Amino acid sequence: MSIANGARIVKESFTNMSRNRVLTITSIFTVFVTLLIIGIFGLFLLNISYNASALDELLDVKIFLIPEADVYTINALNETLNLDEKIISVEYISQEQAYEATKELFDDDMESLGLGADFLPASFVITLKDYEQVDYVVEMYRQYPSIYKVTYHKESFDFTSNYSKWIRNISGALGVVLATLAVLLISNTIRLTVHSRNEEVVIMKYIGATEARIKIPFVIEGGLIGFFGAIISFIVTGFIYVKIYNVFMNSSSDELFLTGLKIAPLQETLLMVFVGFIVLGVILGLVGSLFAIRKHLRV
Amino acid sequence: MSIANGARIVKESFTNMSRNRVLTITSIFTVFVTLLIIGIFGLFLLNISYNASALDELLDVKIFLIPEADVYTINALNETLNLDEKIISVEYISQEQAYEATKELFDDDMESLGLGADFLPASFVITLKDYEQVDYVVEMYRQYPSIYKVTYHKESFDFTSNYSKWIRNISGALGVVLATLAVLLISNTIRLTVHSRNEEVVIMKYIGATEARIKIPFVIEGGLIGFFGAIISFIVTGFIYVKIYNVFMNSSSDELFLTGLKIAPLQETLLMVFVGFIVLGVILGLVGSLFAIRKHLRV
Amino acid sequence: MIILKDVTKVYKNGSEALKNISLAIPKGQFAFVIGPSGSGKSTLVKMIMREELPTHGEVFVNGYDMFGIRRHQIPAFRRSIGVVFQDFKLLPNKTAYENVEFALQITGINRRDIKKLVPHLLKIVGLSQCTNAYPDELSGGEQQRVALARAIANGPDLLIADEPTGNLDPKTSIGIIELLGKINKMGTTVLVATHDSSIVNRMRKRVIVLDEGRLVDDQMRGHYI
Amino acid sequence: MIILKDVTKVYKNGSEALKNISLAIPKGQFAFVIGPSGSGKSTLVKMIMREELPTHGEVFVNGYDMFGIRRHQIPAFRRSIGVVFQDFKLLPNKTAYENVEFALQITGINRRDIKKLVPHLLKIVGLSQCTNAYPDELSGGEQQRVALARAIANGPDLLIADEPTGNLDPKTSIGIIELLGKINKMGTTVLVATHDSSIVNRMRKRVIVLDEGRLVDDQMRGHYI
Ligand SMILES: Nc1ncnc2c1ncn2[C@@H]1O[C@H](COP(=O)(O)OP(=O)(O)OP(=O)(O)O)[C@@H](O)[C@H]1O
Ligand SMILES: Nc1ncnc2c1ncn2[C@@H]1O[C@H](COP(=O)(O)OP(=O)(O)OP(=O)(O)O)[C@@H](O)[C@H]1O
Ligand SMILES: [Mg+2]
Ligand SMILES: [Mg+2]
Repeated sequence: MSIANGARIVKESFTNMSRNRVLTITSIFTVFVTLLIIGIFGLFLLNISYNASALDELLDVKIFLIPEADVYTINALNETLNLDEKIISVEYISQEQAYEATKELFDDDMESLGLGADFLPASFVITLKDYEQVDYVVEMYRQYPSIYKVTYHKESFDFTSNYSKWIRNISGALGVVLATLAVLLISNTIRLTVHSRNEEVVIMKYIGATEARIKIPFVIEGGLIGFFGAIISFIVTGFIYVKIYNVFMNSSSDELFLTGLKIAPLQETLLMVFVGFIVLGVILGLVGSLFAIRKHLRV
Repeated sequence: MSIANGARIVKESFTNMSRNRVLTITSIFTVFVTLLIIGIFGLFLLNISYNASALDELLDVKIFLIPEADVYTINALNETLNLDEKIISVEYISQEQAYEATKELFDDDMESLGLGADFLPASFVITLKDYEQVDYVVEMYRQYPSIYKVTYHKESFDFTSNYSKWIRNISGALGVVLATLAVLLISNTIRLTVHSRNEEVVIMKYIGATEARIKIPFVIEGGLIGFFGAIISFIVTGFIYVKIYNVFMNSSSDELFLTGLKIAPLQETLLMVFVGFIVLGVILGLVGSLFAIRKHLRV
Repeated sequence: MIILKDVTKVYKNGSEALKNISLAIPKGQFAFVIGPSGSGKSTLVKMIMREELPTHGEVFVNGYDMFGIRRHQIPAFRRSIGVVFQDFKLLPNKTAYENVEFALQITGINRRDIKKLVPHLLKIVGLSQCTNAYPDELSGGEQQRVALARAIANGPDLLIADEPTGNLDPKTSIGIIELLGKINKMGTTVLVATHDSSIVNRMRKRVIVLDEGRLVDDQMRGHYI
Repeated sequence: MIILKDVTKVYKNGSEALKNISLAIPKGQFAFVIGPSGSGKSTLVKMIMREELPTHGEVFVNGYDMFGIRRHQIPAFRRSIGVVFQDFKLLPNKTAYENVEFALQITGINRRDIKKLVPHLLKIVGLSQCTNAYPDELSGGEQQRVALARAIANGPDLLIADEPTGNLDPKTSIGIIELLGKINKMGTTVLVATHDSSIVNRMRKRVIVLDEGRLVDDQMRGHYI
C-alpha cells in the first residue's frame, strides 16, 4: 500500500466515524465508561495493596540490653543496627524512658511498689524491611554478649504477614478479573458496532474489494474508538486521582490522617494508568474490530 | 389492550429477539458482564465494609477492681456488665491470671523482683457494641465504689473508629460510582441495539402504528435482555461467592484464618445480590429501551 | 381528498424537488403522476403521507392539515392511507405473511379475521407460495407485491403507489394495475407514481406530469407521451 | 465466458429458484434474461457473480470455476465483473461520487485518473448535479444510475445488470440501454435481466427466457412476447 493510499484510508476511517456518529459516540462512551471502572477500581485495589504492604513495616522487634551495657557498647550496637540493611528503622529506649512509659501505664503506682528507674532494661526497637527475615535477625542479635534478650510478637508477625499477603492476592486477582471483564465489554461493543454495518461489508465484498481493503478502515476505526475512549477515561480518572491524592496530602491534621492510610504516589500511578488505558483501549479496539469483521467477510 | 393482544405482543418480543439473535445475545452478554463486575466488586466492597465494622468490636475497655473486692461484689458486677446492652462481651481476669500474663511477658523475672500474685489487680475486659459510647460507659462505671479504675486505649479507639468509618465511606462511594457506571453501560448497549433497528421503527411509523404499539415490544425486549443478563450474572456471581464463602468457612486451621478476615453471611448477601441484579437489569432494560426508542419515533 | 397549495420542497442538502405545486385530487379519483427520474414524484408522495413536510405551501389530506395535525393523530391518519413505497420498506425481520398481518394488527382487527384476510390478500397479488419467506428471501417483484398487499390490507381511503410495477414483468404489471382499478371502483382514491407507459396508456385516467419539480401537465384522460 | 452446466439452485428455505439450467454466453455477447417475477433471473445473476453457489451443477465465469476458485482470488474475479444489483447495493455512508470512486480505488487506479473518471462516469448516466448526495437523498432512478456508473467504472470484462431500468422513465431507459450497447461494442460481455419489453424489443439481441426456474426459450435475435 502506498503512502497516499494509506493516508486515504485513514481519512476514510475518520469520515466513516463522523458519518456513523451515533455508533461512534456510543462506542467511545462505552470504552470510556469501561476503562473508568477499570481505572477507579484498579486504583482502589492498587492502594489497598499499597497499604497492606505498608502494614508490614509496622511490625517491630525489641532488643533488650544487659543492665551492664555502657554508653560505648550502646553506641556501637546502635551503629551496627543502623548499618544492617535488613533493618529499616532503629529507636533507642533508655531505662528512664521505659520506666516513664510503664509508670504511665500503672498510674504512678510503681514508686509505691518500690520499683526504681532501673526496674526495666534499656532497649532498641527496630523495624525490618522484610518480615520474613525476622527469625534470622532475631537469631543473629541474640548472639551478641551485650544483648540480654530479643523479643517480638510472633503472632502479630504471622497475622500481619498473612493479612497483607491475602489482601494483595485478592486485590491482584480482582484486578485480573476486572481487566478480563473489561476486555469482554469493549470487544463486545466493537462487535455490535461492526455488526450494525454488516451491509457495508457485504457490498464491498460484492464489488470486489479485498478483505484487507475492507478490514483496514474498520480496524483503524476500532483503534481510534479505543484511543479516544482511553484518553477521555484517562483525563477523568487522572482528575479524580489528583483530587483524592490532594485530600490525602493535605489532611495531615484531620481525622483521615489518624487512620494511617497512605496513597500510592501520583506520577508513577498516573503513568501506569495512562499506559494501561492506551494499551487496553487501542489494542482492544484494533483486535476487537479485526475479529468482529472476520465473520462478516465470509461472502 | 386486550389480553390476547398483550400475549401477541409478548410473543412478538420473543420472536424479534430470536430473529435478531446476534444483537440479543451480544446485549445479554454485555448486561451479564456489567452485572458481574458490579457483583464481584460489590461483594468485595461489602466484605470490606463488613470487616471494617468487625474491627470496631476488637476494641476493649479494662475495668480494674479494687483489691478489697470480694467474690460477691465481683459476681454482682459481672452480672451488671452482662446485662448492660451497650456491652457485647465481658471477660473476667483474676489477679492470678493477670500475674501469669505479666510473668510471661517479663520472662519469669517477676519473682526475682519480689512481686507476688497480688501485684496486679483483678479486672473485667469488656467490648462495646458502639465505640462512640465509650466515654459514657467509662464515666458510668467509674462511679462504682468497687471499681478502682477504668482504662481504654483512647488512640486505638480514635484510630479504629476513623479507619473503619473511612473504609465504609469509601466502599459506599465506590459502590455508588460502580452502580452509576453500570447503568451507563447497560443503557448504552440497549441504545446500540435499538439504534441498529432504526429502520424497523421508521417503517412501523410510516404504516401507521401508534408509538405505544411500536415501543411496547422493544421495551419488553429490553426488559427481557436485562432479565436474562441478570439471571446469568446472578448464577455466576452466586457460584463464585459460595466457593469463596466455603473457603472462608473451611479454613479454621490454615493461614487465611489467622488474618481474622470475615465474610458476609451467605443467604442475606445472595438475596441482596439477586434483588439488586433483577432490579438493575430489568429496570435498566425497560427504561433504557424506552428512552433509546424515543428518538427514533420522531417521524 | 388531497389538496396541495403552492407546495415547494427544498431538501436539507439544497436540492429543490418540488416547485410551487398546486393540485387537488378529489375523493374516488384515480390519478397517475409521471415524469422523468428525479422529477419529484416520490417527493410528492412523501408530502402526502407526511414523510416530509413542505418547505413552503400547504398540504391537506383526508381532511388533515399536514402542518396542523397533532402528533397523536398521525398514526390514525397514516392508517387511512395505504402506501406502496418505491423501495418497498418491508419489515426485514418479518415474513411476507407477518408484514401484511402487522398492518392489520395495528388497525385493531380481530385475530380470526386477520387469519382469513392475510392469505386472501397474498393470493390477490399472486404470492400464495412465499408466505413464510423473509423479504431478503423474496425476488424484487415479490417484495413489491408484498408491499402492495400490505398497502391495501386495511381498505384505506387513499392508496398511494410509488412505482408499484417497477420490478414486475408486463403481465404481472397489468394484473396489478387492474387490481388498483378495482379498488378504485370500490371508492378508494388511488394515486400512482409511475414511469410505465403501457399501464398509463391502458387505463386512460388522469395523468399529472412533473418535470424538474414543476407541474407541467395535468390531463383528465391522459396518456404517456 | 459464462458457462452454466446443469445448474440447480434450492435456497435454504426450500424454494427452487433454478432447475437444471445449462447455458453458455460467449465473450463479447449481449444477452437479455427475461421471465416473470420470481422466475429466477436474479438467482442466475447471483450464480454468475458467486453471491450464491449452485446446489447442483457447475458455473464457470471468466475462466474461474465458481467451486474451485480460491478465497483470495474472489476479489479479483469480482472486479472483472461489473454488477448493477436489482436493489442497487450502494454504500449508504458514501455519496454518489464516493460510491463510484470506491469501485475505482479498489482496482488501484491512481488518484489523478480517478478524479477525472468519476465525474465523467456520473455525467454519462446523467447525474452531474447529485454527486454529493447520499443514496438516501437520491431518487430511485438516480440510485439505479449511480449503481450503473459504479458497475461500468473499471471497464469490466463482463457487465451484469439486474433490472437496470426498473426505476427509470422510458426516455432515460433508452439512453441507458444504448449505453450498454456501446459498452458491449467495445468488447464487454453484457447480460441484462429485465422485464422491460420495449428495451428488449428495441435491441434485438439474444433473449434467454426463464419461467419458474426453467430455461424455456433462448433466441439469438429474440424479442419480448
Ligand atoms: N432525502 C433527500 N434529500 C435530498 N435530496 C433528495 C432527497 N430525496 C430526493 N431528493 C432529490 O429530489 C429530487 C426529486 O427526487 P424524487 O425522489 O422525488 O424523484 P422521483 O421523481 O421519484 O424520481 P425517480 O423516478 O427516479 O424515483 C431528486 O433530484 C433527488 O435527488
Ligand atoms: N435468498 C433467498 N432465499 C430463499 N428464496 C429465495 C431467495 N432469493 C430468491 N428466492 C426465491 O427464488 C425464486 C427466484 O427468485 P429471483 O430473485 O431469482 O427471481 P427474479 O426472476 O429475479 O424475480 P424478479 O423479477 O421479481 O426480481 C423466487 O421464488 C424467490 O422467492
Ligand atoms: Mg421516485
Ligand atoms: Mg430479480
